[in-house]
Amino acid sequence: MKKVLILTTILCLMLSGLGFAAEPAGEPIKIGAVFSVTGKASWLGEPERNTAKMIEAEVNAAGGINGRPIEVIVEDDAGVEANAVNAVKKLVTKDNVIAIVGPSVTGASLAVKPIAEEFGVPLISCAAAESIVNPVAKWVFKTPQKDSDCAIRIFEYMKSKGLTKVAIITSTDAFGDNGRKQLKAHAPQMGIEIAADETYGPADTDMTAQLTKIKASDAQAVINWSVVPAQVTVSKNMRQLGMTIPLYQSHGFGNVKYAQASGEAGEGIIFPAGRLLVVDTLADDNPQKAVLAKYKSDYESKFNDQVSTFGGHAYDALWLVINAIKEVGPDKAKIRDYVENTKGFVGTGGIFNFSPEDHCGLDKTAFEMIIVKDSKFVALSAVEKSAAQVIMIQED
Amino acid sequence: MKHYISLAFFIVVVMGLPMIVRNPYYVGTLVFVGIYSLITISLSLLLGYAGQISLGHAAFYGIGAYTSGLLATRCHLSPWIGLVCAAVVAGVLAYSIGRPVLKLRGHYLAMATLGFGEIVYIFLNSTVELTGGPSGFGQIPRFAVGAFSFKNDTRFYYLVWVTVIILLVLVLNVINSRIGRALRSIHGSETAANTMGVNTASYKMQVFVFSAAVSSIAGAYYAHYVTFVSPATFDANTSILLVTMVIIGGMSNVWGAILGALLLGTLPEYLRTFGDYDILIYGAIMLIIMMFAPEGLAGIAAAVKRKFEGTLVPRAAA
Amino acid sequence: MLEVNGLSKEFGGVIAVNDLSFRVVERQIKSIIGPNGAGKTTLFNLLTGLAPCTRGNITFLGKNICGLKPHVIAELGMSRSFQNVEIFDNMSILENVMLGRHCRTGCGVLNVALRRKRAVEEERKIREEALRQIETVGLDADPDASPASLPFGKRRLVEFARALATSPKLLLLDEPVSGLNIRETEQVAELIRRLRSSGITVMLVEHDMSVVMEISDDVLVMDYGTKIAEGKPRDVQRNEEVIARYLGQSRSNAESTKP
Amino acid sequence: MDALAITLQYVFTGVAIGSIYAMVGLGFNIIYNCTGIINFAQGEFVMLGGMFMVTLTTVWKLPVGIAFPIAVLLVVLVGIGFERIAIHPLKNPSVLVLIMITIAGSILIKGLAMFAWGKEARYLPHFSGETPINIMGATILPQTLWVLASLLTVVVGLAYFFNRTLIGKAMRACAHNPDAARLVGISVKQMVTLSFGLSSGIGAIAGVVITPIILMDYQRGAMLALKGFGAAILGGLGSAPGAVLAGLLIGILESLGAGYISSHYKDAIALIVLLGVLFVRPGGLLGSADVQRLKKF
Repeated sequence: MKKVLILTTILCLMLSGLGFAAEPAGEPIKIGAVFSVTGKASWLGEPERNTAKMIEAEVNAAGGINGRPIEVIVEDDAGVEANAVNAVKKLVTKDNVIAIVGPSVTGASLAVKPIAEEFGVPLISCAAAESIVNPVAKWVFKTPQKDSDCAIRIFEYMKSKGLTKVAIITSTDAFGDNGRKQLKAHAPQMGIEIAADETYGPADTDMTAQLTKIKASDAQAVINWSVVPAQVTVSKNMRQLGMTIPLYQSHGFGNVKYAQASGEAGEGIIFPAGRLLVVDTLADDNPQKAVLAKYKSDYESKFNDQVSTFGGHAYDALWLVINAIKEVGPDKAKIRDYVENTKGFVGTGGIFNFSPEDHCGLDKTAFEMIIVKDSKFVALSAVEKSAAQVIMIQED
Repeated sequence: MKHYISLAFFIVVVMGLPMIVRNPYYVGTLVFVGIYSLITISLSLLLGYAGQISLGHAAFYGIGAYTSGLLATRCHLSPWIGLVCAAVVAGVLAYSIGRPVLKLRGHYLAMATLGFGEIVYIFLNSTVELTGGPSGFGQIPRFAVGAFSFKNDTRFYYLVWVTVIILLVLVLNVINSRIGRALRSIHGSETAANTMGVNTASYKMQVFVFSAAVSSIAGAYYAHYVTFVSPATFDANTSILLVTMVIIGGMSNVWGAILGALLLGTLPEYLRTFGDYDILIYGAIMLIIMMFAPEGLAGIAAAVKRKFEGTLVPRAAA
Repeated sequence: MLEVNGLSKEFGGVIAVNDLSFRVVERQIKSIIGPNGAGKTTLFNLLTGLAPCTRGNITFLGKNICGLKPHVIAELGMSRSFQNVEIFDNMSILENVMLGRHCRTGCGVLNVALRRKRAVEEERKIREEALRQIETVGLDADPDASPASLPFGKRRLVEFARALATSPKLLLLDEPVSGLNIRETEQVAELIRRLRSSGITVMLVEHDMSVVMEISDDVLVMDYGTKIAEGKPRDVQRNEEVIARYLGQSRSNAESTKP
Repeated sequence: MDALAITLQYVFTGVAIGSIYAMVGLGFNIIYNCTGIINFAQGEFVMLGGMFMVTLTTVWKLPVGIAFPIAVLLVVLVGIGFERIAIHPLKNPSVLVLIMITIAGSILIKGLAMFAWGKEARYLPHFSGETPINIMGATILPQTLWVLASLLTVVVGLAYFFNRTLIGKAMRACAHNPDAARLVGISVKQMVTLSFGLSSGIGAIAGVVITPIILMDYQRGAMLALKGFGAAILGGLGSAPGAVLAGLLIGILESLGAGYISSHYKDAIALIVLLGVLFVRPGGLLGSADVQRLKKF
């Protein structure tokens, strides 16, 4: 009997503890954020959280929105779906946020999709997979570029070089899996033949077995699709095996540290990604240049760390929400409508044009083809232009 | 008789809670605690009573979620039928691997079950056409009885916790019976149990199959509650978390199993305010409990109770 | 009641029991003696099914029990105690003894989980019988306490009570008085006699010659897995080979260990 | 590439992967031998070894030859510190409680590493360059040779330690029968501390030599520990040659599985073989089921 008394006391204490942060009668406008600040995808959540906090400070320093400060409440889901579900419920029902940015990863985003719908709160995911917005859910948006566009850009580039047979190697997580599906779906219509289809675990340490198989096939190029550090291993293993065919990566390669870690093996890797990575080599008249340069310098000076496209996704998502609040005030339904009808929003990921049918808002032009040169990211167009100039000069 | 009063009290508290706690976030958190409790109660029967460790129960949890979820989305079967199928599939699988696996002992048993869990995880990841692969699949329908759908958190809370209570009653009855004693005797000494007429192999198998089936039911609940499943939820970390819940709770005590699920199921929610430091605090709490209360939370509760009685008695005497 | 014929057991080339044959008749107290490593405990393990025999057969109550699982043999009516007392410290004393009733009761999972009337009734009977056996062995301790803190002698009594709770026809006792003081030893000897008079056949492995000679009807002497003598205690005591190989030295051992 | 070269390449790859598993698996054995527990924080020791090495060579700019022993020493201190704080004070803990403590310890160490080294993967240059060595058309990285050489050194070193030195023999005695060891004057508690120091040192060596190949991040430890645990179990707990044999076997199975069957199922193939072996030999390849039966857990 007493045991149960104690049990219940503990139970009640724990429950009362849950409510210790009673909601303050609120001046600030609350925006929720769910990022994988710890756990498997913490290297994604970290720049996202930093970015969100940076924007919060910036907006508030400028006097907030119509005189009201904003408060970005960041919740950690550790990349675990059940935690993301709890976090979104907390943000919506306890903190009464008017919109949510995140989650960071695809699985968590898909898990909270029905909750955003149920509670009617606009949710702008920072995860890549197209299945987040396809089929379209009324309240759910996302800012990263589409996987399918990434696949198409790689294929287009390959065709421009006259390559038609490709080997794909993808990681067995949601990001790699979505890439694999998109690559396989778009290859036939683009006239590309998939000569080998290999996978590896996100924590694997060596891919020479898969690459040996690819080497023995008649593939003319390799596409690697993952976000994990194993991308570096793929390039190194290719070099180890003496493979000379080109390596293309997905937009998951968007962290210059990967290029640095790849060293010589990374030279010449080509991949589509947002222009944030190559802001220095962009033409001055590029409409995104101002936004990108500001984000990059702000972030890098504040956190003493290199900027990555992942933080950029949070940047775009949060600004979409803030812009909406500025226009229509802190009202969930109005924010949703505003975001859905946003056109020409210049973000780090591209220029967003949302519509009721398209909750991603980016098309394939959001991608810039990027090449690794001297362990740095350079816009391929800039390289090719300068190469062309060299040729022209020589011809002169 | 004594544990019936306890049980009645517990039922009143569990049933009454949603009247006080109305916020869907709290209720939702407790739904997960309930789902975990189903597994930890059955696992405490396996680990705490029969003394057989399993680091592969996330696999049964996952099999339940996938079986029921897939049947409902692909074959449009009622989730209730899916629930039964899930239990049967997991039970049959547990039975078929149980024979060789349960012959192993200690760390070898741990590795074998861990390996089994990983194989199931790889299978869920790799059969993309069937399971949706690493991206999982969504739009799983919710439970419904006629027009009554368990769509909001409070309704689901009752569904899960009524199941927990039923399981608890059954398990309490079993552990205080000849079968409960037989299980504990396996933990004590398998040889002695054998010579006293206990068919240890058969009981180990029964409790393994039972816990697999219950975990599978918990998985089905998960699938129809979250409405989305992906393999990442059912990896080795989850298996280890479940065993941790049982041991932190106090492994030879079913009440402890619920306490463990409650603590580790809600701890991440408390730690939200600490940001990145949550991982340190989580680890520290675990460490401190295990160092200073090796009997787990149930052990602490018992010690508090003794102290409580200790202070009461002299006062009554005075 | 028990007939052993040509029984052998090898452990990876080492012969622990070699072509052993003997009989135990009903209501007999049969002692097995021999130096350490003679294969006595192995013999018990073979009889109770804990280890499979390499050759030969064991007939218990007219049934060949070679190759049967230990729990089946227990059900047939053979029970045992262990040399270093294997009781369950994770259960109370009473529960330990109640476990003994396991093979004499039959309510299934469903019955007990739902607390059917039959299960409740059976549980009550198990408890009564267990309490009765605790009384039989003369154990005075709180039955709801854990046996972990009991002194060795009382732990042994718990084990006896548990073995008796299985309603055995044949009881195997592995060194039942080792580690006990003189008073406790007498108590156990007395208990064994009482059990025999209540109809239980007893086999014991024992080093304490005074007990063996005092209570046994029949003694079997083993060395290196083979039988070197069998017969009435008096005859065995006079057997020259036994004296040469075992008794002499054992006696001096026994005397030196008992101050 | 001809078929032979391809097969050879798979084997080389398997050896490269397997040597990492073996290296991690070795660390489990010492603590197991001394205490009967599996130290779930073993993977964290490996991770720490790599991380310290990264800091020492890239931030402090120390040469590899100097940084290596310092990194190992630092991890040994962590290992001993962990044992002193969390395990030493306990009286008569059960095996499961000890295992839980090591799990909690692994979470704590992981968290501290996250604060110390950040969340992104850290990179360490290869010790002897990255020019692959070509043997009959198949290639292997010089760093893999470093791993194999460390493996050999550790196995030989352990054999010498346990068979030839007094402390080593005392430690084995503890493993065999702690009570008897205590009677002859061996301090079992000190031996446990020593075993943690030794295990963490071996883990650190593993971490240092494998980091250039795999990149290190704060949560790498768990995955490495699982693979190493598999190697230790398959080889037979407590047997150093067993762990090496089993680690290489698992690596080669994964590699051949990926090459000839399917990269999706490569880990499953290795695990199925592991389970198969355990069903036939419940004590692992070089372990004894009878000895295992005597262990507490």
